[in-house]
Order: sequence, then structure tokens, then C-alpha cells
Amino acid sequence: MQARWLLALAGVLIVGAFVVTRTVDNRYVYFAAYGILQYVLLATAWNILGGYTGYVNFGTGAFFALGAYTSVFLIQAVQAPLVVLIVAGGLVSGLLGFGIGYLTLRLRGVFFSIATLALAVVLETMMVNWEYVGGAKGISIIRPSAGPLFTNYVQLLFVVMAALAMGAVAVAWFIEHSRIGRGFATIRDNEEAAECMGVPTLRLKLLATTVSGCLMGIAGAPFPYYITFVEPVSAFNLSYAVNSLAMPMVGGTTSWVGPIIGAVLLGTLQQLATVTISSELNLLIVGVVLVAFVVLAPEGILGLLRRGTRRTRA
Amino acid sequence: MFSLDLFLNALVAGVLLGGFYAAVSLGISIAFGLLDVVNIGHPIFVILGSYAAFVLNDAYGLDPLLSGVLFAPVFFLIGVVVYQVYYLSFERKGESPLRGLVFFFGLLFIIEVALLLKFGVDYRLIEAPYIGRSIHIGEVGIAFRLLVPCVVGLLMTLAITQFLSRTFYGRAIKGVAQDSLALRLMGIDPVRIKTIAFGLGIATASVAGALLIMISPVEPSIGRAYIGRVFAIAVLGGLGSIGGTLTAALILGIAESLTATFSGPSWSLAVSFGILLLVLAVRPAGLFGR
Amino acid sequence: MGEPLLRVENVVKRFGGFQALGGVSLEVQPGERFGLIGPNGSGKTTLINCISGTLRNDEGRIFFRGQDITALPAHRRTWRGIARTFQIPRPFGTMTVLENLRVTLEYAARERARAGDPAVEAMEILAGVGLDPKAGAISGLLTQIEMRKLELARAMAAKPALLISDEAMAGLSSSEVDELLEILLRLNAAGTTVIMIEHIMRAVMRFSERIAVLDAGEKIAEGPPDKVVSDRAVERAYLGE
Amino acid sequence: MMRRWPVVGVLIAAAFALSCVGDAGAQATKQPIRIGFGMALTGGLAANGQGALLAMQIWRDDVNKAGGLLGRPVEFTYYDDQTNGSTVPGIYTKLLDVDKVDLVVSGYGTNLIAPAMPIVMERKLLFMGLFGLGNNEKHKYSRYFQIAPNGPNPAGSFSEGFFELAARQNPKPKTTALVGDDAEFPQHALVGAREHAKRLGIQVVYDKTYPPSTVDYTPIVRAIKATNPDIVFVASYPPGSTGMILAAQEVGLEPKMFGGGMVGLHFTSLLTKLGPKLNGIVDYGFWVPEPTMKSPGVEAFLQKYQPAAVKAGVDPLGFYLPPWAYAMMQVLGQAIEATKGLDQQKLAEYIHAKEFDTVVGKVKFGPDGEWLKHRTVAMQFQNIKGNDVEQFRQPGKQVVLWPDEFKSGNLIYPYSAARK
Repeated sequence: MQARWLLALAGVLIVGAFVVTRTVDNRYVYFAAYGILQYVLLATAWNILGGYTGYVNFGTGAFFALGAYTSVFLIQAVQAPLVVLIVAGGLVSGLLGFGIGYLTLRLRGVFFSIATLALAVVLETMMVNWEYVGGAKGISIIRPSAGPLFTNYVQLLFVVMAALAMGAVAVAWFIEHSRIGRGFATIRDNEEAAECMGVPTLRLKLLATTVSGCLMGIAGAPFPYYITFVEPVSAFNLSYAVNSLAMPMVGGTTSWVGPIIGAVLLGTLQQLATVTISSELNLLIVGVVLVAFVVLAPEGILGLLRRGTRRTRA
Repeated sequence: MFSLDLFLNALVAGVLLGGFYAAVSLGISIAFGLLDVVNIGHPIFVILGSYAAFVLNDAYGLDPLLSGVLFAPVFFLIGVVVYQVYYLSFERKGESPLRGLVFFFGLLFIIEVALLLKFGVDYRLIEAPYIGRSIHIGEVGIAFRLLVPCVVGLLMTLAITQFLSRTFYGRAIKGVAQDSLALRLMGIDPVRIKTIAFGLGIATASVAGALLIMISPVEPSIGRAYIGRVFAIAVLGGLGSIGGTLTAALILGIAESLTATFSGPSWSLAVSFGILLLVLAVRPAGLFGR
Repeated sequence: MGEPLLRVENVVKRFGGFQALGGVSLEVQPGERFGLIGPNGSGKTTLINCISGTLRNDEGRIFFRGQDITALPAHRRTWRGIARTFQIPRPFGTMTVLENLRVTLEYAARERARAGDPAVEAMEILAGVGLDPKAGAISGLLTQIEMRKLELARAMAAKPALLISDEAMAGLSSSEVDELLEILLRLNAAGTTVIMIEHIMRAVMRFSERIAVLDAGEKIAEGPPDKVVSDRAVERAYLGE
Repeated sequence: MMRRWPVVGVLIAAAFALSCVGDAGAQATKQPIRIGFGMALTGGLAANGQGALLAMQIWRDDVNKAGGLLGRPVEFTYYDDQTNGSTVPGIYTKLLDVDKVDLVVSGYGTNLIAPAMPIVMERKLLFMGLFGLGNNEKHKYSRYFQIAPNGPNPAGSFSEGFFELAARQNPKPKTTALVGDDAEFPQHALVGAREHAKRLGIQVVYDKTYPPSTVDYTPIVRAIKATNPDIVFVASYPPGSTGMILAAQEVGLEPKMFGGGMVGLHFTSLLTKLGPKLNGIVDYGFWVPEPTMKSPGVEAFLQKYQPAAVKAGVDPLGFYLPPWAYAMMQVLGQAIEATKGLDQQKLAEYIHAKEFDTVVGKVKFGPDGEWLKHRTVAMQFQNIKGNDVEQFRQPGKQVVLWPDEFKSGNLIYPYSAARK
């Protein structure tokens, strides 16, 4: 019954986001919020694999960019509508996720991470050399009209991203509260023991990599319309890999709430730093926050909260 | 356009590049391979080494190699401090190496910004009499700019393997990688041994940095481009095997060089990483993994 | 005697150039209490790794309930009714004790015994080994004896027809050993076949109906406990000449 | 579980609140004219971005010292775009909706201009572009102006001089190698180079790209040498420029012409270290201290810029980008004064109609917002001795060869002759 309540709440939030577009005209809110929601989506997606099963993906940028480039291709080829782009981006990146899932058969721990890193390099080289989607030069994307419901396209993107992020969180919630999520946790804790306790580890790992990759691709799919100019450097940016890993760490990796907290906190901080400090110090703040958090709050903010409540109860 | 002359030159260039890669990857091989510390920030220490060499070269015309060696003890101390923080914050508490990873990412950014603030964003180069010169042996040309890093890289690798197998501390470091309990029983503090080993790894970055700025201009954020390469080399070679690291570095160097010569240089990096993916898929422990 | 529950046929396992098992065969009957002993490095753990599917044997075949399971991954063997404990306990360390059992119930026992609420069932099993007061504790923080009990309880939660206990008693006090023996005997009495690997001779001798001895990857003796101990080959293997 | 929602809610709310405050600026009696932009102050293009910012600030101070525009002081609001396009939409909407600036100009470079285009187009704003390549090709937006003198065929402008000069030689070179970085600018430059080579009947015998993170360039140079081209056109960013120059000398690649579109050979840090190794290289340029390129105000500008640059730690010569950033603001300032207001349409119409006097000379825009005529020059490094920075401030070192109206010396041909 908890699920039903959460579902209702998600619905309310999406409707809320829509209502916001009726009342707030300040477009900066939409751009800033889009960025943060995109990170909620990416961090949640990363956490499904990294937080739940313990396989650390360094290649978030690759999955994100693959979603974005799938969109570019479809826009170039057939002017596909946004819904199609999102579905296609999710499918293609999900397929890639399925592929790296098979790597987990033989690669554990940091070896897996390095493999995902290598994958990102190979994929970026392919995009750099693929002239049709802009190659290294990049490609301009013209936004379609926003449709009757919205005054501009950015509002539409904002609502779409809000819905997608919510959807991802819902997926994470359901996984976490199902047998699948508990199976994931046994893989994280001890894969051999899990296998001997009847957990079909390969099947679950494939599920995790596929779902995680799919969600990352979905995050990347609207990107061409957001930025209107796609080139490999920004699409494969290292910041996607760093942030999608750091945000769950800061928030807490064992629960679906962790990535949200981390994404909202770090995403907001970065957005704020961009428009206030606006210098090298921006990156410094990110660095200091990362170090401070992993040193002082090893289980993230959730861990701190838990420790706090335990203490007050005691 | 294939010719024996081109092939030989590409091969030699690959070996030279590989020697340099070995120098850059040694620190990772020690920290990650022997100590299980995922020091993803290693490249930024290399860049730090480049800037140290740059400062002395710019002000006093000092040879980069010399400043690389001069700074090595300083880097060793930096490594000691970093490891102490790492140990106290993560290892002692039995935290997963994953958090350590984020820690080193943060460190990477912090040092990068410090360099930016001090030196600005311009590309920095150095002067040395041998830069731009080369010798020719038959049809094969060898540039000093690349020969020096290669030779130094090989020497460093040799020195470290000798240190690890011949000296008391070296053997203790190898021991710590396998069984720290046994060390403790022998009355050796594994943390101290690990601190020394990590310091050593960072000290190699001082020299590697000097080599880097010999080869190409340096700017604070280019360290990121090396993260993938150095980890690929350490993993490809097999963790814990310094000799394997050298072999892997040579393989990557030669692969890059051959690709750049005979097909498109654009694909050289992808080919290297493709090799890595293949090796990992077939032999997960790397070529010489334990 | 009818069909054996487990039949191991000529199993060979190599690690690189080292042959850890050199063609071991044995049979375990339904309901039997079977002991497996041997000096360190004799291949006991390798053998049960091959039986449970943690490792794949290079040659030979393994039958369970008459069906060839040689090619099955570990989790499928567990689904069919083989469960094991680990010599060094491997709890799901971030989960509570109860969750360790619950997840095993959900995955391992799902085919054969979809009984009531897994949480209730898990509590019952915990009560059986005396771990119920610790149900809510994080399993990674348990004491040594508690972890051993958890290992056993978790394997029991798989509702196995065959339970393999890998040195569950090493390093425990004699009263703790008795406690664990009691649990295993009760389990056996309820119909579960048990293979016990143990260094503590007192425990194996008391527990087993039949014992096999491994040395250097070969089975050198098999039979009732008292016969096996007096075997010359076994003496040589343990004491040297 | 449910208890955690309020935490998330509060965080989100706080985020929005924080990012929206701070804009209720003070209403001064004489309201300043506020100009907003994002600029690459960190990341890959930061070296240029910081120099451009400095030049623009010098313009602002000059204007304010002279009494401002329309009697109002000029203020800047700018943010670091980190050379990352995905920050740009946020920055420009913040400037427009929260900071409510009066005018926006672009940041530095094609990749950082492109994401701002739909935002300014939606609001029909005048948009001055700083060194973008073909940003307006698809949009055909009539209020966009771009200050780099690339002319109507931007991609071709970096190589035109190089290939025109080659075609004038006797005997005319027959073959060329084209090589460059896998990145935005070099790829554009290579497109142009292919066009010119084809037009002038020069056969392309090598045409490849390399990743910007390449460490060793000797294999590439050897492969080029093996095709034995008469001339070699390189389009590169600073690491590639350095790597190609060093490798060419080590390998002994000596075509009849070498260079082309090499970024970085305009910055002090590389010029001084490469020194005599630069001799003979032909490169594109926008402004160099040759007598033919003198224009009113540029000396005065550089005199202000150079000491300030040393202090700020950016390129102390400042020949490449800073005068153009200054000129871009001059165009804007002159248009504001002439139209006596900030009406975006009137400003755009005025900029289309008039010719402007700036520190880089006379500027006239064409219909697509690019320069009506392209004015990128080809120059050759000659007589560089040692590693002294002062020589690069003197004429005769970076000799302008093309186009003829700016020509200050002759091409030393072949390349090897210039290296003696």
C-alpha cells in the first residue's frame, strides 16, 4: 500500500511540475531544474547497478551519449518525435547495458569499472568519426515547436524530464522493495554465496546493467533538444561519470532516496557555483565537497540521518 | 602504403611511447596493483611533476629530468600524507575501495584547481638541448624527446622490480599485497609498509611528469586524458606485476603507433582500448595477473 | 539400497598445472550422514565446490537424484536441493540476519517449497539455531559463533535435500561444537542428508554414519568411522611415515 | 520511508529559492547598461576565454571613463561556462530572466555559442558572436553578428591564404597532405582545405585526423612523409601544433610548405619555447604586429592589455583574440550610441547597415552576420632567434603574406629555405 501512496505522490509531483509551467515564466528555473532532474535520473540509474549490485560503472557518459546520439540520428533521418527518441534512446543504451552485463561474467570490481571506461573511449571514437551525426565538428539541432500545451520548448523539456526522473525513481523503488532488489544486494555483499543460495546472479546482473543503461540512455535522449548542438566533448563529458557516481555516494547508495538527495544537493551546488563564483573555484568546491563527504560521512547523508535518529532515540 | 621502413619506424616509435607509458603507469601499478588503492588521481600527480619541472626549467634552465629526480623526495612525502589520510578515512574503517575512488576524484579536482590558480590555463612547454633532435640508425629515426622518456621509464621499471625483489622493504611491500597478517606476525607494521609503497608510487609521478612535459605541452586538465590509459595499462598487464605493466605499456604504445601509421590515427586510442576489452573478456586477470 | 541421492563419478579438477582432484568417485544415500575428512590441501573443499557448482570440474560427472547436474550453475543446483555453508563465513554483510535468511528462502526454496510468509519461516529457522534474538542485527557485525550459526541457518533456509557443511566448527569451543552438532543431527532427523567436512575428529566420528578420506586429491578410504580410523593408509596420510 | 519525502522537498525548494534570489538589484539613479555573457574561464578553451574577458573589461573601463553609453555606465554580468556547452542554456536564461541584463553577447567558440542561439532567437535578441564557425548556417538569424573575420565561407577562410600562396609558386605544388585534430575547429578548417585543394587542382594524398589526446606524433608524421606530399596542411589545437612541429623536425619532414591552421602559434607560452623551430611555418592569423595591419587604437589597446594580462596570468602578447573581443564590444557600443537606445531590432538593423571603425580596422557585416569580406591572413614565421619574447612584438617575425592588401613580406619558399 506504500507503493500506491508513492505512486500517487509521483503523479501529484508531475502534475505539479505541469502547473508550475502555467505560473512561472522565469525560464532559468526550467533550465536549472532540467539539469538537476537529469542528474536525479542519471544518479538513480547509476545506483541501480552501482549501489544495489556493487558494480561500479565509469562509463555513464557513454550510455548518456549513446542516448543523445540515437536521438541525433533519428532527428537527422526522420525528424522523429520526442517520445520516439526517448524510447529509442532507452532501447539502444539498454542493449549496450545488456552487452556489458555479460562482461560481469568474468570481470569483478575495478576490472569491470575499467572495462566500462574503455567502452566509453571506443564509443566516443566511433561518434567522432561518424560524419552523419556531426562527427567531431558537432551538429546543430533545430527544436520543433513546443505544441499547444506549452509556451516554449524548455517548459516541455522540463515536464518531460520531471516525468522521466520520477519514472526512474519509481523503478528504483520497486526494485529495492522487491525480491529482485534483495537479490541485487546479495550480489553486492557476496556473489559466490549468493549463487549458492539460489540467486541467479548472471540473470540479475544482466537485468541491472540493462535497466541502468536504459535509464541513462533515456536521460540522454532529450539532450539534443536541450542543448541544440551536440558534439562528442560535451556529450561524453567526464562530469557525467563523476557526478552520477558521486551523487549517490554523497546521498547514500543503499536506498533510492540517496541518489535523489545527492543529485539535488550536488546538482544545485554546481548550478549555484556556476552562476555565483564562476571561476576555477567552482571545480574546487566540487572537489572539496566530494572529499569532505566521503571522509566525514562515509554512508552519505542518509547514513548521517540514520545515525542522527539512532542517537536521538537512544 | 605499407613498407618495411615504415613498419620498423612505427615499431620503434611504439616501443618509445610504451616506455614512457610505463613510467606514467608505474605509480598506478604500485598503488592499485600491490596495495589495492584505486588512486584514480595519479595522473594529476604526474601533471604536478610536469609543473615542478617547468618551474625549475623556466627559472634556471634546469634539465627536466634533474628536477624530476630532485622533486621525487617531495612527492614521496606528499604520497605519505595522502596515504595517511586515505588510510585513516577508509582503509582502517574497512570501507569499500569505492569511496576511496571518490576521494581520489575529489583530490584530482582540488590539485587541478590549485595548478590553475597558480599557473593559469596556458599550455606550458620546456626547453632542453635535446628536444627536436634525433638520431638515425639506418632507416630508423629516433627522437631524443621520446628516447629519453623511454629509457628513463625502462630504468625506473627495472629499479622498482629490483627494489621489490631484493630489498627488505621491497619484499615487505610484495608481502603486504598477499598477506598482511603474516607481516604483522613478523613484527612489521603493514600500514607503514603500505605508506612507503604509496609514497614510492607518487614519487615516480615526479619523474613521469618531467618526462611528460618533455614530450608534449602541459596544461592542468590534461591529466584526465591519462586516467583511462594508465588504468588500462595496469589492468592489461595484470595487477601486482610490474613487469606485466611494462609489457602492457609496450603493447599499447605499439598498437597506437601502428594504428597511427597504417590506418587512421583517429582510431589509435580506440584500438588500444579495444585490445584491453578483448583481453579482459578472455583473461580477466590481465596478461600477467596473479 | 535404492538410488543414491548424490553420485560423484571420477571427478577431476585442475588449477593450472596442479591437479587438485584426481578422479574422485563417491555416493551418498538419501538420509545419510556422510563425513569427509583429509589433511589440509587434500581437496575436500575443492570437491564440495565442484558438487555445489562454485567450481566446474574438468572431467567426470555429478548426479543428483539420478540427474546429471555437471553442467548446471550453482544456483540451479541449489534450486534442486543442494545447499552448502562456507568454511570462512560469507554472510550478506550489509543485511540483517533475518534478511539473510529471507532472501535465501525467496530464491532457493522458491521452486519446491513455497510455504507461508518468508519472514515468519525465517524466524522459525533462526529460533531453531538459537539466533532469533539477533534477527535484527547487521550480519557483518556478528561474533564468530553467531556467524557460523548464520551460515548453517542460511543453508537450512534453502530447504535442501542435501546440506554440505564445510568446517562449520573450526575454532569453536567444545560446548559450541556440541551445540552445532545438535543442530545438524536434528536437521538430519528431519530428513535432510548431510555431508560434513571437519577437522575436529571427535565431531566427525560422532556424527557420521560413513566417512570418506581424501589425500592429495584421491579417495584413499571409505567406510564406517571406526573402520576408517584404523586404516593403514589413513594413518599414513595423517601422521606421515 | 515516507518520512524522507519532506527532506527531499525542502532541498528542492531551497535549491530554487537560492538560485532565484540575489537578482533584486539596486535601482540606481542612473541605471547602468548591463551586458551579460558566459565565458570559458575554465576547461579546454579557458586560455582564450580569459583573454577575451580581459579585453572586454578594458573596453568597459574605457567606455565608462569616457562617460558611459548614452550617459549610462556599462556593467558586465558574466559566468564561467567551463567550456561545457550544457551549462550555456542555464547561464543565458539566468542572465535574461533573473539578472535581467539589457544585452547579451556570446562566449568564446562555436560549441559555446550554439547552445545560446535558440534562446536569443526565441526572444529576438541581438547577439554578438565571438569566434564561432558557421553558427548561423542553419538558423539564418538576422540579429546574429560574428566578429572573427572569416567572411561568407567561414570554413574555407583558414586555409585560403595557404593554398592561394601555394598555387602561386613555380612549379606549382601538385600534392598535399591534410591532417588535424578530431575536434570542432580543426575539422572545419580541414573541410575548407579540401575545397581549396580541389579548386586549385592540388591532389590530396593524405587526409586523416588524430585524437586531441595523442601523445606521440612521429608515427603520423612518418605516414605523411611516406606519401611524399609537396605541401602539408595541419589544422590543430596547441598540443597538436607543438607535437606536429617537433615530430616533423625529428622525422625530417620538409615539404615545400608546412603549417596552415595551427592554433597555439599565437600564444606566448608556446612561441617562446618553440623559438627558432617556428621558422618557415605558415599559419593563419587575425592580427600580428606588422606595419600593414596597424589600425587606430590597437596600440593603445595592447598597451593596456599586456600589463593587465601579465597580472591576470593570461597570454601576455594578446595578438590572437583580445583585439577582436574588444572590437566586438566597440561595434555594439557604437550601435547603441548611434541608435540612442537598446532596441534590439534597431541595433541589429544599424549593425547590418553601417561600417564600423574598430581596433582591428573597418568592420562591415554581410547578410548572414559574418564579415562581408573575409580578412583572415596567412603569415610566416621568419628570422626567429632564440627564445626571447620581445622579438614577437616586432615586425618582420610574423610576416603577413596574404591577402595582398596586408602583405608585409614575401613567402620564403620552399620551407627548408626558411629554416637555414
